Amino acid sequence: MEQDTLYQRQVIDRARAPAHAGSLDGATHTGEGTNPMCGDRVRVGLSLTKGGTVTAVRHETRGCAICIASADMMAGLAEGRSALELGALSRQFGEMLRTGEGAEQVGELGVFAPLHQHRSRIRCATLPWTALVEALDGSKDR
Amino acid sequence: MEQDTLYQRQVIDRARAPAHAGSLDGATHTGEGTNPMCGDRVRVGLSLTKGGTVTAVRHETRGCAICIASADMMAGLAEGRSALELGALSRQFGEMLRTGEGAEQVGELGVFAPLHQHRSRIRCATLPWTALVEALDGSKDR
Amino acid sequence: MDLSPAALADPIDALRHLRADFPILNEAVHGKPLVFLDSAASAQKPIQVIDAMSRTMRTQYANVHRGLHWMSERTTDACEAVRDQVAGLIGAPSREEIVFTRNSTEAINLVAHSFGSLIRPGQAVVISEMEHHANLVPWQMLRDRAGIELRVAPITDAGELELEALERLLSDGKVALVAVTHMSNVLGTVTPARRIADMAHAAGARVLFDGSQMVVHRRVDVREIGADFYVFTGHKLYGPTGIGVLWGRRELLEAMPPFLGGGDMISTVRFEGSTWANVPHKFEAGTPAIIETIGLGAAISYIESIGFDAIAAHEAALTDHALRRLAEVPGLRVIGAPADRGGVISFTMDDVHPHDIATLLDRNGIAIRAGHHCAEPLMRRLGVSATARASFGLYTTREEVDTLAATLEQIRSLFV
Amino acid sequence: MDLSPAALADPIDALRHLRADFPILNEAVHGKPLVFLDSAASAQKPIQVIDAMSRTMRTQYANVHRGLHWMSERTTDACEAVRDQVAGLIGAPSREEIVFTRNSTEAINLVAHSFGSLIRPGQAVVISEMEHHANLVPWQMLRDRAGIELRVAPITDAGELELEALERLLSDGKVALVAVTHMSNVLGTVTPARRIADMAHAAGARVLFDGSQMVVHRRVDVREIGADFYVFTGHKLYGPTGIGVLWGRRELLEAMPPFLGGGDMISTVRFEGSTWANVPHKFEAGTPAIIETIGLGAAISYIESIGFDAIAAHEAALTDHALRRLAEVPGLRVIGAPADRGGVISFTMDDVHPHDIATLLDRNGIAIRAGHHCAEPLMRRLGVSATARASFGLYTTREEVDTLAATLEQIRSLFV
Ligand SMILES: Cc1ncc(COP(=O)(O)O)c(C=O)c1O
Ligand SMILES: Cc1ncc(COP(=O)(O)O)c(C=O)c1O
Repeated sequence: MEQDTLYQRQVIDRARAPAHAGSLDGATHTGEGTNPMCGDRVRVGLSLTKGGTVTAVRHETRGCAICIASADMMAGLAEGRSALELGALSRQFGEMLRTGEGAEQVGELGVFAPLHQHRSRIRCATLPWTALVEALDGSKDR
Repeated sequence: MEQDTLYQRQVIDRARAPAHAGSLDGATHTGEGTNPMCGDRVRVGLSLTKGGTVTAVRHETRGCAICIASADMMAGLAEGRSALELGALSRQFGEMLRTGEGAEQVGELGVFAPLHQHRSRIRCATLPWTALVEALDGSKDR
Repeated sequence: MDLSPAALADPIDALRHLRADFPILNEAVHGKPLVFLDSAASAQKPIQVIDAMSRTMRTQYANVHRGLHWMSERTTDACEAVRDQVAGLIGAPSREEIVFTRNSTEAINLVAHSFGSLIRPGQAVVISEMEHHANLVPWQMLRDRAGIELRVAPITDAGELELEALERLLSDGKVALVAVTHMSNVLGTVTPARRIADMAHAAGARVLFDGSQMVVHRRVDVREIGADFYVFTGHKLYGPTGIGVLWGRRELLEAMPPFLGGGDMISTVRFEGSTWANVPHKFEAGTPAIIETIGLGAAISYIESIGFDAIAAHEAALTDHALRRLAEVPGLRVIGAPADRGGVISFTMDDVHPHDIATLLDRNGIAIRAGHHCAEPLMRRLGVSATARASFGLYTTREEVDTLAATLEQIRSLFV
Repeated sequence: MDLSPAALADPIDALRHLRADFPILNEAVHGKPLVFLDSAASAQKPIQVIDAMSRTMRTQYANVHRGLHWMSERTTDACEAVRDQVAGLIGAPSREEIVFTRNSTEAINLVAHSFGSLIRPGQAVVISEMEHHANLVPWQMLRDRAGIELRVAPITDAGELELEALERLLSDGKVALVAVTHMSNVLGTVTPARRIADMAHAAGARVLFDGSQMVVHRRVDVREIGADFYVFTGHKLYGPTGIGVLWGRRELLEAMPPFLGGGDMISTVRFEGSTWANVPHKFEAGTPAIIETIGLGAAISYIESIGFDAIAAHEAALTDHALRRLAEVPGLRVIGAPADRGGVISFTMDDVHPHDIATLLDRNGIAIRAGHHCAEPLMRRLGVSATARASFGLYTTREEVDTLAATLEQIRSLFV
């Protein structure tokens, strides 16, 4: 098997040793995404400034490599961005997964572009974003 | 349409003006056959000698031309024959309808040989014989 | 509408070129060219449908259940695309309201079980005198199971629903569902769906239309006619056997318990209890008719490429022609005279038994149906034990109808 | 048994020439030759099946319902001949005990509804811990509907039925039906059908076997195993989707009320009440899956032309080989170790998620399944949330199994 373009080193390493895993003490917002089909689950905790900027993100992910790596890259990307920016990024990411195009616009997440050929796995990559968007919407906190 | 080999003059005339239709006064045995699929019904009444010879047959038939003509020809053939002979004839007739062969062995009934190409109509021709065999078995009389 | 001179001149001839798509029409029967006038029982299949099914099996097939591999994903895509096509075909607001079943019969049974379980003793279901057994027996069984009432809306001698009588049947407000045909498979009657739906809704009832015959011939829009449920069957729509459709309003489907249990209709399963998938999957237990779903999709594409304007015009003109020609056959009596009708014509001929008519026609290569057409109570209402029935498809020609009429004349002359 | 030197030498290679019958095996996926190891989900179709279906649609098709014309009679003949074939396939005493359904799922639901309606509150149904949802959810639904008890026979860690426990579940004489799989779709376990049937009968219970996986791999004789009901599904047996089979003992089928109502399952219909057709027709409402029935017949002919001796030998040798090869993959754990098993192998690999395994295999052209395999309670019993599963068909080769093992090794090396 040649080096796989989807399961790149980067993805597998992030899945095996995620940098942003765990629960966030003093999170101001939390969110959760579950995929009943395979039992995968992502919980996200984050801190948001008054101005709407994410200062810290942690995720607790039970799932496949795609899901964990996606969650961890998301957490890394989220810090320092505004809710607005992250909403846009989430949409761009979803669009890239659907079409396989636009990898250059989503930073590190571009590694998941080949997933567009595996439609039933796309949800694994977007599940963390479901959790993040829920956290940003603050629905769990009100 | 050329002269039809199944619906020959003989068949149609017998169906329109059967020679042996009606109920038999003083019948010693009666039998009935019904086809729930199309609602056809044949009632047969006959007189049987002690020795087992049929002396008279009448049929009351509600059905298609094939059924009426078959009943009427059967009634004509039955008179003077023994129950044993008629059982054999019934089997030969059934076999001819199934295969299309052996028309020469069933007398007048040979006209129905082409019916083997119309499997779902075979029952129309055999229904009178169901009634006759029931009458001969005397099941209704005991 | 096809506005080419030829089509305007003769909508019957406008579809003649499509016969080449139906290989079976080249077959001979008893040495005569096949004249297939039994499309209301089941239509023949265009090569486009045959090819779509065999292409699936040759090149792109796997089970659709949650497969993560390429063949499974592509097959799932192909099947789910047909849900969109069906929604488009009947104007359903949402693809998720399309439930795949085996046929119309199963679709109606599904409603009778699942919606039926929400109907309380003392409530009623209304059907009509001209229902196919498929839209009759399931309601009888529900009646006998659940203690509801079954009411029968009468028809006129012309073969039309008696709307005033229907109104009276609805007037006590006890009716939970009106289940009637959108087009009779015996009389050809097209029922006034919108008016029926309005009457039902005004009385607090839901309405199901049996579209088995109707979808073949005219464009149906479930929203326009105000339906709550609509069913049809693939094999009459030039598609394969083994696939049918139930459409239902989402809020109804969501309120209904599932019908069959098994794989794919569940969300989670524990021995103590399970939870159900979202609609439409809640109603689709087990491996679906994958190849047949794809075949149905090909049939819908085929029909839509022709267009319902052309199909309806062909059928209307052909039916007019047939009624005219059959009226010339001595002793022939067409059963029913509905004002709005489709290409299904039942008839009797003097006292020639319909079975003899059918067999004699068959011996001349002409396929029609004879019997009670799965509508025994209607036969009783009409005072006949059976009828002969000729029915038309988009491939039926004027010449075929003429051959029918001419052969009927000859048959009659045999019997007089 | 094929006694040719080649077959004796290697039963795996003995079927290699049959690959030419399966056009899809020439397809490529993600640029790699397709290695299809998902036959337990649904098998690929030989050209003989594809051709039989398309020939039907091209040359000899009409609805089978009581048509008096040639096309209808011939199509009826073709379908009814398949009933004989199915009876022969499973050793049913009578063709009239063969009921056509959409799939196994519908067949089990039919029994759960119709036989289930004869089970009284206080009585029980026994299933096992390793049932497919198809043989679990219908019984749950019956329990919740009818107030019967649902008992679950446990399995051992090796993945075999605990027969002593089953005996205890039967001991109070309240069990009306034991419904268990004849071969597990997850563990490959072949259950000791005859012993189970004897135990059930001794306790006054009837027994249903879910033969969905079993009929594909070995000759089944319903009389020999003492079954009362047996179900299977066409699409796993190299046949089309949309067609399945219920076999039941005649006296049981006759005692059971009908399931779906509609055309063809009736004897007479009146609004006041209807009477039912004889078995099997009582259970076959509406237009059947005509084309698919004929396709199933072609599949059975195909399989019987190969012979179950050769098929079973191929499968046994291939499964042995696969178990050996997979044991060599570091970190790979095969789930279950039943003594008597068929060609279905579930496994996990260290902590590589089964979905990642499936996708990585797919990227190399290898189709396997990953997930709960419609057996969630079994996953819980096994203490896993999902497994990867490779399953074999008669077209599977040793090289394909080797490719699987080699690719799994590479996948693992990615993750460590
Ligand atoms: C053991 C077992 N039972 C039942 C089924 C259900 O079969 P179907 O989906 O064709 O009804 C399957 C396959 O999915 C199976 O493997
Ligand atoms: C009006 C009508 N309803 C229902 C049906 C039943 O269709 P199916 O047998 O495909 O379920 C038919 C045709 O047989 C029909 O003509």
